[in-house]
Amino acid sequence: MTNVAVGLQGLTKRFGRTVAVDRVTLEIDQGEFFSLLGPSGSGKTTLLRIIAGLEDPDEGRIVIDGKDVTGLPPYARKVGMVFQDFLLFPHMTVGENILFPLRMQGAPRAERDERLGWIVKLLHIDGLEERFPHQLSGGQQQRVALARGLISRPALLLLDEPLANLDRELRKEMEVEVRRYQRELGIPFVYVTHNQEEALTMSDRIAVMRVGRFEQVAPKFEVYSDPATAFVASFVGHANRMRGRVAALEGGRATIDWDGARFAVPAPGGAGVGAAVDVFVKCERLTVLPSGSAAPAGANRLDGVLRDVIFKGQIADYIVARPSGVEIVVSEAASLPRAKAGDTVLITWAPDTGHGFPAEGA
Amino acid sequence: MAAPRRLFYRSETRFLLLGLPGVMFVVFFLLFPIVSVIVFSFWRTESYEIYADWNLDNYRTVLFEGTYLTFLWRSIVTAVVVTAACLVYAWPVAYFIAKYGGRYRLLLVLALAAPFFTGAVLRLSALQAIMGPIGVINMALGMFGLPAVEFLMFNKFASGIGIAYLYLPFMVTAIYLSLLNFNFQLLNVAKVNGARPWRAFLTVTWPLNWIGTAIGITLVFIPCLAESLTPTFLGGPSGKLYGSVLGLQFDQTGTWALGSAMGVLLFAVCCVVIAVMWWTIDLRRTGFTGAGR
Amino acid sequence: MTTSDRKTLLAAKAFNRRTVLKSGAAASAVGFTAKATGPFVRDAHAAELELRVLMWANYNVESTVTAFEQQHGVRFAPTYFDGNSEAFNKMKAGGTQDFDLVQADGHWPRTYHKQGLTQIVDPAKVPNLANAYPACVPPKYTLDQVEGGTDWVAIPNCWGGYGVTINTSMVDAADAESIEVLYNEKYKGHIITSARFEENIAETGILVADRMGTRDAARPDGKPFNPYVLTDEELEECKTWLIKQKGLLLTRYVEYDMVDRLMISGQAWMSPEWGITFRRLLAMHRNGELDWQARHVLKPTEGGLGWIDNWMISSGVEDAEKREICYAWINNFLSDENMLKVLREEGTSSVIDIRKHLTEIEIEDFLLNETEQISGLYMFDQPSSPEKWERVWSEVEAA
Amino acid sequence: MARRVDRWLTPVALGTMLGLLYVFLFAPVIYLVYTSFARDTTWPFPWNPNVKAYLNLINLRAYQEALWNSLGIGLWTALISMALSAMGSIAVLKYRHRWRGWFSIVLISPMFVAELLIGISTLIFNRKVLGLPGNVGSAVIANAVHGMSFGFLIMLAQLVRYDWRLDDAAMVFGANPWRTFWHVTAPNIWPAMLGAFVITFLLAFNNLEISFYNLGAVPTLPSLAWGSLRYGLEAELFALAALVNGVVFLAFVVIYVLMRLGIVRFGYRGI
Repeated sequence: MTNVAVGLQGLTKRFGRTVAVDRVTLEIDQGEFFSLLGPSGSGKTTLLRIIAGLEDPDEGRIVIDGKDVTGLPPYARKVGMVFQDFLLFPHMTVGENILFPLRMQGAPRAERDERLGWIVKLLHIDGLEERFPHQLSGGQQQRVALARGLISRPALLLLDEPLANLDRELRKEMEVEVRRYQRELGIPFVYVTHNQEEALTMSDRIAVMRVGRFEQVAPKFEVYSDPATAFVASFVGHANRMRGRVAALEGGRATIDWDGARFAVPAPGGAGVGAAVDVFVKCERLTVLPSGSAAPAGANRLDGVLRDVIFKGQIADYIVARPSGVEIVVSEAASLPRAKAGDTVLITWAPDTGHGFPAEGA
Repeated sequence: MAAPRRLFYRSETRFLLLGLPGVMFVVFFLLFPIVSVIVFSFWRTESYEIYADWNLDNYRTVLFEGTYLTFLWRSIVTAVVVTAACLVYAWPVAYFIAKYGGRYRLLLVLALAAPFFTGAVLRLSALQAIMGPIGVINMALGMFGLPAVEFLMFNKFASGIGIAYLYLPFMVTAIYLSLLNFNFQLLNVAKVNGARPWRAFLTVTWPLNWIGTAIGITLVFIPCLAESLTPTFLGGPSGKLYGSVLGLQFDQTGTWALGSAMGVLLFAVCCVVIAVMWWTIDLRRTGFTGAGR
Repeated sequence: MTTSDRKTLLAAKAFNRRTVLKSGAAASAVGFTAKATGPFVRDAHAAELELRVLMWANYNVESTVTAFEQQHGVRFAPTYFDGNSEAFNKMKAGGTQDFDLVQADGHWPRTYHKQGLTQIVDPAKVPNLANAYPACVPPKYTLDQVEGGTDWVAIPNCWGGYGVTINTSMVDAADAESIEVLYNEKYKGHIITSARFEENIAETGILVADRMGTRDAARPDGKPFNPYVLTDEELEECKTWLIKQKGLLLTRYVEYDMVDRLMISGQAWMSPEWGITFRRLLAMHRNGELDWQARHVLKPTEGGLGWIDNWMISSGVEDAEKREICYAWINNFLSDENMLKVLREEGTSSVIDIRKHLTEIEIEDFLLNETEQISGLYMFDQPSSPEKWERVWSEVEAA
Repeated sequence: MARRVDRWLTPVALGTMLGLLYVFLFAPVIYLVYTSFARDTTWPFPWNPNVKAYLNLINLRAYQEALWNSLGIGLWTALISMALSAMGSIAVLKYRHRWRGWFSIVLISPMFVAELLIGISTLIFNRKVLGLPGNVGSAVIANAVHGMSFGFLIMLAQLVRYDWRLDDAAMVFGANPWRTFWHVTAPNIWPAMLGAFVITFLLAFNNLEISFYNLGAVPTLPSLAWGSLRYGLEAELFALAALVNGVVFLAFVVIYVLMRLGIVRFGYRGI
């Protein structure tokens, strides 16, 4: 058999006139941690609900473990799911909640007990079985929801922004743990989030969604460092967007006119000389130097005045204002301890680290 | 393109499977019979015999002769007053049960329903024996040499008490069920943000439980409008309500056509009441969690 | 065994117990339903004959019914009603299929028969009728026969009046003789009447016709005066009287308990009624429980209302065997033993002369030496125009 | 200080209101029970206890039959009404369907029709159109139509705040629609279902007007009471009512003891 755990083919879902999911085709591998990343309203939750069987697609097919499940109801699909607000059954104890999927499958008692013992240990929630959900903390509820999703070792686990309601510290901790469980169990996860950090931390691959469509589907590093579209470039990571015009095209490089200055980027596809382009440069790819310093050969250079330094510990954000007032943010190791607001500075970066795209709506 | 989902799993199918039995039940066992009443309302009765002469006389009588509108008006006023009284009393009671009832709250609510195990005729008769001129109350007052309370005897006030007696538990139940799923923490949120208890109640508790309250109002108001038994026992010579006179048409005078017209009018008034209630409900502001919010 | 293992087991047990409780509750609910519906199931398959009767509740004497059931192997299934028009409406709406026997009084049996709701009955099949007071059967009393004919439509069983019971310590003896006492300002707040429209209008009709002088004049229908057949002018006048009376009334009663309570307590001083409260007041006075004497004016100077109750056989009875059982029931009902029970337990006088079994006091209380008075009373009837009467009554109630 | 007073004053004041309501609601019932032991039901003073009515009751078949008939009508009506109103309210609240509004209106509409009219129109329809005689079945159906609208509204009152995504969760974890209802929906909405059951049972159990027209020759408790009004309510009726109340009271005591001992919780999950 193939290594494909989930196959989506041309899935489309409309609500009235709006198209929530637009011809989505995708394959997710066994053991893969796959994230659907996008702003709210991009259709990622709808897509997840379609996979779970909670919504009917208008068009397209869903294959799970080599079996076409498009016409099957949710309860025949053998998937697990972790919901955004956890949706623990309020009338059941933690133990009953976790055992629910096994009970529905009619697993024998011995197996249930064994699995429950296993999962509560795995998720560090042993001792809570007799409590009711409302007696648990947010983190505990999260773990119970995960336990419920995992206990039956589903062919696929769907997670709908499960960490959105947790506080920052807990979220960081859970991000690591969720990733660990996924590795240990080898079950494919489809993880929906609007939080790029979550997606980048946990995923193997990421699909960036926008108004029902995939903008880019790629391993997370690629999505980060080599965005396929302007939307991906702006949504993943922190980048400076510079809208300018192509002044010249030469040897796979374009020279861009921007804000009274010129710099080079890899030539954007489909943009001729004179075309408007959006250039994205990740903040951490930029370097800020004292004015008059020597830049590396071939590097782009921009002048400016340091307006503010936001110290974050390991790194600092340097906010540099151009003469026109446009600001550029540079994230860098806190290497200019003596720099202060008002100093004139020089920003440099390697031309290849920028990404140019024909400007939208220009 | 898409593999057609098996019919049974479609939400459309399920909606119909769940909803249609009730709707068909109403159509078969209420709508069809009611059509006969509507037809009768355009016919004529004479000496307990009904004749199929199509005419509008019944409606002319009911709507323009004033007599029947007097009863209708009396019923509406009674219903408004009784419903308002029930509302004012039921809210604190339901609130108490939902919030402080603890593990016994179900028992507390069921206890409100317990008197209903005794028929209305018997209870009204007993109520009359308690409130009447020689009832328990007045006899007790007499023992202490106090004058009898006249307002409890055979008048509209007494019949209002009787009607409230019959329907108040409906209101409490509806509000209680609404409060059962109400998150009382929200009140603390309001209070933390500077709302005094009353303010918190008016801006948070009340609007979030308005559907339950509106249902309670409906459950009391509509039966009140049609009430016939209570005024007969407690209302005295001038307390007859629309429902009593409606009953008279069918039970005693055999004037079915006129009675049918009265019934149709009552139905129309109820529809207006429901329309008004419906209009006050803004689903988005009531914490509605159903689909399509 | 670790702690968490034990907890796991506990959780599993909790599941267990809950499931057991749930299914137990479901099972007992089913059992209870089955039990509650048991009687219907049994009824549906019952082979025994059922005698279905639409009747006044007070004629259901349990011991008589039990004996009759055992003797004839039938089941007696009664349904009760409150007033003539109520029963008539029920029969008219298809009740002939639901009932074998039905009761009515006064002129009503004729109406039932005219409408095809009841069938001709044969008095010869009711031997106990031979004992009846002459005043209650033809030729003296003819309302049980078809109008102008000799076929019987009903068999009489009990009789009574609708006189006015008076508290003699409060009401002047002179006032008490007239129906007008019920409209007398002097007794404001101490008068009660029945809630039923027919008797109220008919009684007022007697008074009104007397005052207008139309009672003894030629009637439009050429028949003798009947308070249930009033002219429009008389009805209009009735309305005026009734509206005036409203201000004087304490209340209208639907239940007899109310009459008893109000009369005994002295709150009400007079009430038109069947004589039941009157007999009770008499007994209480005799036992020293009441310090005043009650009086029942059966026939006021203007005239009074009276009734003879009858058994009728529904036109739905087509089966000869069923018909025989109907006759057997009627005859059994008119037996001395049963009539004695009806009189003593339910307080109603019979049309059968059972004075030989009674004490002097009972004969006096039940006015049994005055049965000839019945002939002088206006019998209960159906209003000549229910529509007009309804309008009058509604306008009175609305005023 | 003022705050502390406030904290106990509110529950005490509200609790007093509840207490007074119980007094008001139960006063006639207590009067009935008191009277059932009286030698004379219309004038039960002074207290002169006597159990004759109860002894009579054992022999009077009419009352026993009436009780069973009323119970049967009540139970069947409640079962039908509860099932239909639960289904209807779930359909209307859970599914986004273009007929939702219409279905709700239809399901509530029986409430707008006076009981008397339901009784009479059903009678006419059954007789003249369907040719059916009056019996328990037609009475149950006519009562159920009326009860359903009450049940529907009562269900709505609680269900508007039910989180239907819990049903989604159950389905994803392998529960078919029936098991979803049984294991997840019902345990969360049962107070409303019980409310609908109890109220429709009581409405039908005590119904006079609807049952009266559709029952034919089948006695029920309310029809017995109504029929005996003309000559005064009979002591046996009081006794029967007292017995029914005794059973109800006993049931309450049992529930209370069970809850006290923690054997049943009735959905209370302890805070």
